[in-house]
Amino acid sequence: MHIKVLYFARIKEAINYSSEDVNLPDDVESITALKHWLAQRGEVWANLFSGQLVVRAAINHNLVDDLATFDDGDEVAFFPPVTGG
Amino acid sequence: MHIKVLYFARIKEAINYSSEDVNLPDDVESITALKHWLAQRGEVWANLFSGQLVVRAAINHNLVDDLATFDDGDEVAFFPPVTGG
Amino acid sequence: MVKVQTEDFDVGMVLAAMRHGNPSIGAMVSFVGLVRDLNDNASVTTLTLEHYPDMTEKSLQAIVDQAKHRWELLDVVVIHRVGTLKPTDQIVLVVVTSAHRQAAFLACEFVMDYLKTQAPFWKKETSPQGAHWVEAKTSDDEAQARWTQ
Amino acid sequence: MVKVQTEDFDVGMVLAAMRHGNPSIGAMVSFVGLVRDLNDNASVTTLTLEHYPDMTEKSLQAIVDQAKHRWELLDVVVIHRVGTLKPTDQIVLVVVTSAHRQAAFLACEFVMDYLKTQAPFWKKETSPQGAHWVEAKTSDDEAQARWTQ
Repeated sequence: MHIKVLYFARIKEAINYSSEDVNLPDDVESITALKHWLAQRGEVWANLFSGQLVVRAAINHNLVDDLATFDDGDEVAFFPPVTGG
Repeated sequence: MHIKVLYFARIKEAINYSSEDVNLPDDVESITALKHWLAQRGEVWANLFSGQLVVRAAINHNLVDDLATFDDGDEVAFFPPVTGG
Repeated sequence: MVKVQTEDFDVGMVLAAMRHGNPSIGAMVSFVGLVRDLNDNASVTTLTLEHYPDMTEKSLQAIVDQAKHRWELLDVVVIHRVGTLKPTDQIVLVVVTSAHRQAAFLACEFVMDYLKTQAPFWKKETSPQGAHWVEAKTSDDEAQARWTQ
Repeated sequence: MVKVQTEDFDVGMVLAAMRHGNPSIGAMVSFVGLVRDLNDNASVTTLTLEHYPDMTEKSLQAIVDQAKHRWELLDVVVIHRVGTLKPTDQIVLVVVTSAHRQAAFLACEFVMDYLKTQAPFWKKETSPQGAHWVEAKTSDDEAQARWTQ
């Protein structure tokens, strides 16, 4: 399936871009699976997405936990714990 | 002893004045004793000071309870529970 | 700073003065109490506040001192009006500044709870049915008692 | 009303607009968060706030809706700035109006605790030593968790 992925704050800075459209294998349909899939892109990605860092996720602008699943056309965002206010 | 007594809010309205200088018998030196002494002045006073109404007291501008005692020259105030803010 | 006055106050100006040139403030919590047009199901035309002039500011300052002793605060301002007010008028302002929000929230509520039960103000309401003194509320005593448990 | 903006806000004007012609308001509680010149013992030159534009206002509105569901409130306003700020600048304003003070205090603190842990904002500080992203605080998670107990 095709989804849009957004990155914010230190994650965006580490990979040096803020969004991409990705075409995922059939078995990648949860946040956990997507993190695994991204972690295999290389060292920078492994550092971000293989569990050492706390990375929060949103699907279509709603905060979700890692078990949440997404559908074709969804917008998934990854970011560090928030620090506003 | 001589003290100054002040009255506020509905107590002031009931007796129709706001302060007086009083000369007290020797045994009237606590708020409780002063309330008893005032209650003997007549019906209006008895209604105010013989216990049916909650009447708070201050000595020299500090809230006190009824066991507190005062000295010659002190300022004693009587008023209903406060309702500011 | 505590102040009792008949004039209205400008919350924006008070807040601006408190934070001006003060970069250690991280949190400002403020409370404004206003005259409602309905109290205990009776309509209110005017509200008159009487107080005990020699005692009032001293009593407010004692409450502020307790709050400063209890939490790490940078500053506290209390302004309370007296005289005759009407619905939508401002009655009281409490502003607390602190480095962090939790102390500021707690201290602001503490000051209001103590002010409501300890500071010598009395409210008299007038309505189309006449004038009456406002009764003290048990809920205010309970709110104050929470802080001593 | 929730709003995300780069411009500063005028607390006095927001409060005046909220209470104008609204005689059922008895209590207004407001919180202002400000940039401090010292955070985690490091001096702060500038603070830059990044956010997730499509999600931010929706997320703030969801927090406000929860507060309105939980307490009897008349109105809630949240204004949060983004972009680059400096010490003493205002970051966030939360104002809650209610008939009575306790609901207003609780709701204002609730909105701040949830905003701190759920709304998609990220702070980056610069100091003479360089730039770094601000770390999320355990104390903020704990503050939010209190409301679910």
